Amino acid sequence: MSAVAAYWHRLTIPARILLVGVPVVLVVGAAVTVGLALLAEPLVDFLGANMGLVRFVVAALLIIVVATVPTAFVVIYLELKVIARMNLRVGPDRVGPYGSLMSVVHGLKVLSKEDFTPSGVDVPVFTLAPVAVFLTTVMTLLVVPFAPGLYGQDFNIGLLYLFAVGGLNVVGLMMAGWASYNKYALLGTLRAAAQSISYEIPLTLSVVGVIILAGTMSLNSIVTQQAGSFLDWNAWRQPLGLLIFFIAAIAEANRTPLDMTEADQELVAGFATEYSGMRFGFFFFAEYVNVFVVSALIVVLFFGGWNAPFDWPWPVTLSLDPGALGIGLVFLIGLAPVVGTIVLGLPFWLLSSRISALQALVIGFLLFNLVAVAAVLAWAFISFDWAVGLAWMIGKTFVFVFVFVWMRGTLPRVRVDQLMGFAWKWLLPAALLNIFATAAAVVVIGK
Amino acid sequence: MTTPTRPSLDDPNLTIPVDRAGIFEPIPPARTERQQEFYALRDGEMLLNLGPQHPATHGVLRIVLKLNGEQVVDLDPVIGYLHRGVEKLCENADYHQAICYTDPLEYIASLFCEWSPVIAFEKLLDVQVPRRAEYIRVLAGELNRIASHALYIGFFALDLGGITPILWSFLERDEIVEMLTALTGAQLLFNYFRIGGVNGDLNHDFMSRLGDWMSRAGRQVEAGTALLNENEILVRRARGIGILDHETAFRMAVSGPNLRASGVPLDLRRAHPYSVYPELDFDIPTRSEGDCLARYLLRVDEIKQSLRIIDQCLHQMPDGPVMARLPRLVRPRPGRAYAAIEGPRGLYATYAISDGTDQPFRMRIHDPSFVHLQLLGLLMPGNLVADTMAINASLDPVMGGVDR
Amino acid sequence: MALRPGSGADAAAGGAGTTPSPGAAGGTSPADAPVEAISVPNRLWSAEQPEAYGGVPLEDAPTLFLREVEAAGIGRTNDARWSGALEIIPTKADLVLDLIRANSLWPLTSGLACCAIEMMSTATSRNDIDRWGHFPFRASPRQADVLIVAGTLTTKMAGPLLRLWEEMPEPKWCVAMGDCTCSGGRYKRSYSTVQGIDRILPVDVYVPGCPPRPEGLLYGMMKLQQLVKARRGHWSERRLGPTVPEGV
Amino acid sequence: MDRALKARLERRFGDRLAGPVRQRHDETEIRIGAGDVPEVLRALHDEPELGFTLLCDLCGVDTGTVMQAVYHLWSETTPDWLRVIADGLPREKPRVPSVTFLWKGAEWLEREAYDMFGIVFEGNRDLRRILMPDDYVGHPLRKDFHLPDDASRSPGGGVRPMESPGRPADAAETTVRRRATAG
Repeated sequence: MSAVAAYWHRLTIPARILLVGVPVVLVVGAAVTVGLALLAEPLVDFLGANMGLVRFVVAALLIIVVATVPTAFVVIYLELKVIARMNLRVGPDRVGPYGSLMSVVHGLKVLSKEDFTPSGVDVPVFTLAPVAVFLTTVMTLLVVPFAPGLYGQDFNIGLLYLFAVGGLNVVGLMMAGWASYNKYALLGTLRAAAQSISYEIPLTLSVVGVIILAGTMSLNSIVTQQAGSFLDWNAWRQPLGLLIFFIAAIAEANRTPLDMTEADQELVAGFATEYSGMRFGFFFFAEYVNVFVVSALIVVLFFGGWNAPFDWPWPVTLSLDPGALGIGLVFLIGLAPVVGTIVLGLPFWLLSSRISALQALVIGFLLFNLVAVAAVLAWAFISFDWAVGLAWMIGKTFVFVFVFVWMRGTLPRVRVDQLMGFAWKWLLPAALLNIFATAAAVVVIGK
Repeated sequence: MTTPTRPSLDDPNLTIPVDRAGIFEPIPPARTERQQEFYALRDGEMLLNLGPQHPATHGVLRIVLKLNGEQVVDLDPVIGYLHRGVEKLCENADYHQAICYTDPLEYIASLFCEWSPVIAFEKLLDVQVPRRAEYIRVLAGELNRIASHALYIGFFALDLGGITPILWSFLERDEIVEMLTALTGAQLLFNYFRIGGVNGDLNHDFMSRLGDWMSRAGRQVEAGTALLNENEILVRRARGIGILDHETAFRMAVSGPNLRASGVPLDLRRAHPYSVYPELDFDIPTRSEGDCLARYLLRVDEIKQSLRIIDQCLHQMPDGPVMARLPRLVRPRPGRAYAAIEGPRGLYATYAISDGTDQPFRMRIHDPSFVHLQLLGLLMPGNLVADTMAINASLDPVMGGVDR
Repeated sequence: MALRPGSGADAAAGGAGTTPSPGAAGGTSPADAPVEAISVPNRLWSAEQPEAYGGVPLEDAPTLFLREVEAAGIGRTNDARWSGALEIIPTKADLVLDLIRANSLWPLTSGLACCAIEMMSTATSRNDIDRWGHFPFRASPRQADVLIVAGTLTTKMAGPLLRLWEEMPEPKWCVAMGDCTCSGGRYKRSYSTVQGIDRILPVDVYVPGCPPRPEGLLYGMMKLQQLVKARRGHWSERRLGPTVPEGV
Repeated sequence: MDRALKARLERRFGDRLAGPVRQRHDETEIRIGAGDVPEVLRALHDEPELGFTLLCDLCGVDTGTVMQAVYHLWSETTPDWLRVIADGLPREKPRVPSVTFLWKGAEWLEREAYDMFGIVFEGNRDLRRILMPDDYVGHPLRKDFHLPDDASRSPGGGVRPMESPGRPADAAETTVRRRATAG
């Protein structure tokens, strides 16, 4: 045994990787080949049979890989700059144009820090907690409809799924705080538990009015029912519900003024006090993805989702049939870049004597790419409704993200007992009142 | 994977084989009955160690909280992490150098830490200070008081969770420090007051900066405090927390704004005038509630009064020299002198004993923050952890002055 | 209780002054140097003259300490370096990573004394250290990169400060701000101060001054950025005492 | 200086005063024995014609021959500071009754005087070191505690060995990390 260990320790990293990887690759490759040869037919049938499953898995992977981390970067950059402006500061302006890469740099730096577990922690729980927090935050994105046809999965119990998965978030916080072997983390996590349990109830009850009006829990159909002008949005039919949902959502996202869990001035960093490096990065991202999710939910439930605020004439159906060009299409594809490059680069070469022909060509090529991309996007925006809806959805969502950041820059933090008292004494009765009023209205006036 | 054994930090026989750093320091053997009663933990109580490096303890203060849930049962402040031995150093320096040792004590209002030793030495030397020097001292001192109170407002809001007011108040403070830098030539630790006067007369840069700052200072104060005074969250958090009545305040030897916030109009500028303050017209704002909100609002009122004093100083500024005639090396006659002034935090006092040599035989520096820090043990028990930050910020201790 | 204003029975109050003696006054006339001395424009940062800050540009500066260490092989622990032809990968990775680290250095909120006020002033609106990405000030040492020791370090505080340094994850840097942390400063003679924190910590950048102006701290942090870019991935070879390469 | 105050003090504590009542500028100074501290200060604090309600300062003094505990009081009945000196404490084992029964706030001031001078205030229920570490030996402000003329040659270079993991001389062998865990 010791000989093997010694031999193993003498190896370099690539040698270890090869030593482990090659047999695995051989075995797995052979197994996969045989399996495909045998199971290809029924597998394809199975996947075709339940397309929803495929769609779910693909959407999950896409969201985790594509959507969350860039969204977090954008939100972090927004927070850095907006709060800096509110503080009469400039904010990051060295990294990237207007410091736009600062959040990326922060994130990558956090991921590249040393990541160690302090002595005395409960190691498995300590390791799993960030994953739990991050995944629960990410999974809530699956049912959020971003545009017509652009959603992970259209459950008929989408809202229930959302609250259930979102409620799991606090489990991750509990794990983190309890395993950290740190009293600040313990206080922070107990605060998180109490706060989350108290605010889940008004959060859920405030939506019941919307469910009564919509008659369904599928977020997609809730959005489609708010189509038309902005007068059809639920915000006008459920003002009280909107208010309650907004306040409870702040608490759910752990944002100022209700950020009890990581109250910097009281508990050093709350549940994340003992976390460093990549694990802290998970919490870091999860917080901001959470902000985005909550804002998207507010938009979906009360502000018409991807519906335009007024009667939107598009998508217009452009009769663009590339196939009609026939062989001309080939010439177009072949000639358009050349011609565009020359045409766009020519003025520079003619007007400025300091620009050589080669530079002019480079400039022209870049400009042509910009023009081409812009043209494609414009075409998509005009002729595809999902592009329109996505644009509106993202726009509305970031309005609310800005509101969250705004409140963080403005308001101090409430005390924990005031927080609880507010949840139980005001939000809960108000939510119940909202439900009764809505039900009565539905009964009296009818839908 | 096996989890390591987790020793309890509250175990009195727990010894950790690392250097005796503050945080995991094993509980020391009780030396006094107070310590015995503090470290005897009942069921459901735990010790929480704030500091010595905590964002809410201003500087290197360490507070051992005894918590029951989130409620503070008892606490034991541990200070001395910034003890620089100033008094011993002053006894080994001559009288001019001693001032240079004392002014980093209150690094937020350092002029006041030069003022009281200077007055004490002048009493030892029987030296008459020119009137212009006195007016310049009052002018610079009140400017420094405004800077200190501006920082207080910012830190108070910061410890309650608001991040913007601290930056706004730092703007004001930076402007004041810039103009005092133009006057004194030093940044933050202006070593400006000298025995028998001040170091250098008013210059044009200072006067021009002061002029255009005074033209909008009032509006700046209003704008800066409007964000907090009308803020329901802050008012609800600060009202009724840490109430200090005036009998207790006298028993605790409290002075300065914390005493006036309890309804006692005791201001040494009136109660024991020490400079040209008898010739100046200003009010002594008091508040009767004695809670955190009162202490905060009182500072805001004092800023306005200081603006009045600065205005009068600029109008009544006499001509003449700014330094008395003194030798470079002063040897006062043997004797004892005590001088106390009203600083932004309370009573700064210096007690100097001269034995006829050029070095003070004994120099005692009394700082209000040191006394006010005892109030933590009086006001915090029964409150939540979040309130301890509010109380600590409202008492406005400066650890440099506490530890000296 | 009502207090009447007392009569100014005070030797220090009022009285006609005598003529000033410049010797005792410390000799500053109203229009004197300090005002100009403060407003000296800082032209050290024009990129076309890197020798303005003393020495050749950093790329071809002989960073003696680290190269010697590498040549001598001391401190070369088996930190699972890539070897052979694959050496290129971590080297380039370090290049990129150090560019990233240099641009996002989160300081620890570790104000000890007077200099802490100037450190906060560096982070606030007038001179905004957030522009370089040295923000936010983390409250927990687990998430901080730079330990800015601002203020006098006393012997009682030395242990806790060392523990803070130990709690910070690698790669980490230490900036000594102020005379007291560089050498003991004006309290060097005292019985309770540590004379220079490089007796207990490896210091990367010294920022002298009592206290240094916020611009001074900004300059020091820029130097730290250069340092991070100049010494790539050699965190484990650091020693007590000054470890700044010659070029910096 | 307030002559009336001097008359009042001599009338009130005629026999307790150890020495004449001295007055200079705006200060009035009386010296009493250590045993008289509680009664005298209680009288100064309670009696309305004296009414010294505010304790401005409490400190110790080492004159080289004896120890003194000095109290500075303020009253609104007089424009003077009153300085009460508990005189003649022996330099080994100086003992003074505590005044925390009058001013609770004197507790830390007495702790500091104990820390700096070793004066034991009897009746102070929390009398331990406050500024220096618990395991510190010696009282820095006593006259027999000399500062080294050159701090770089002071014992440990001014750093107590427990808290300095290494001096630059021998620091070249090991890194900080190893030092700190070795303690």
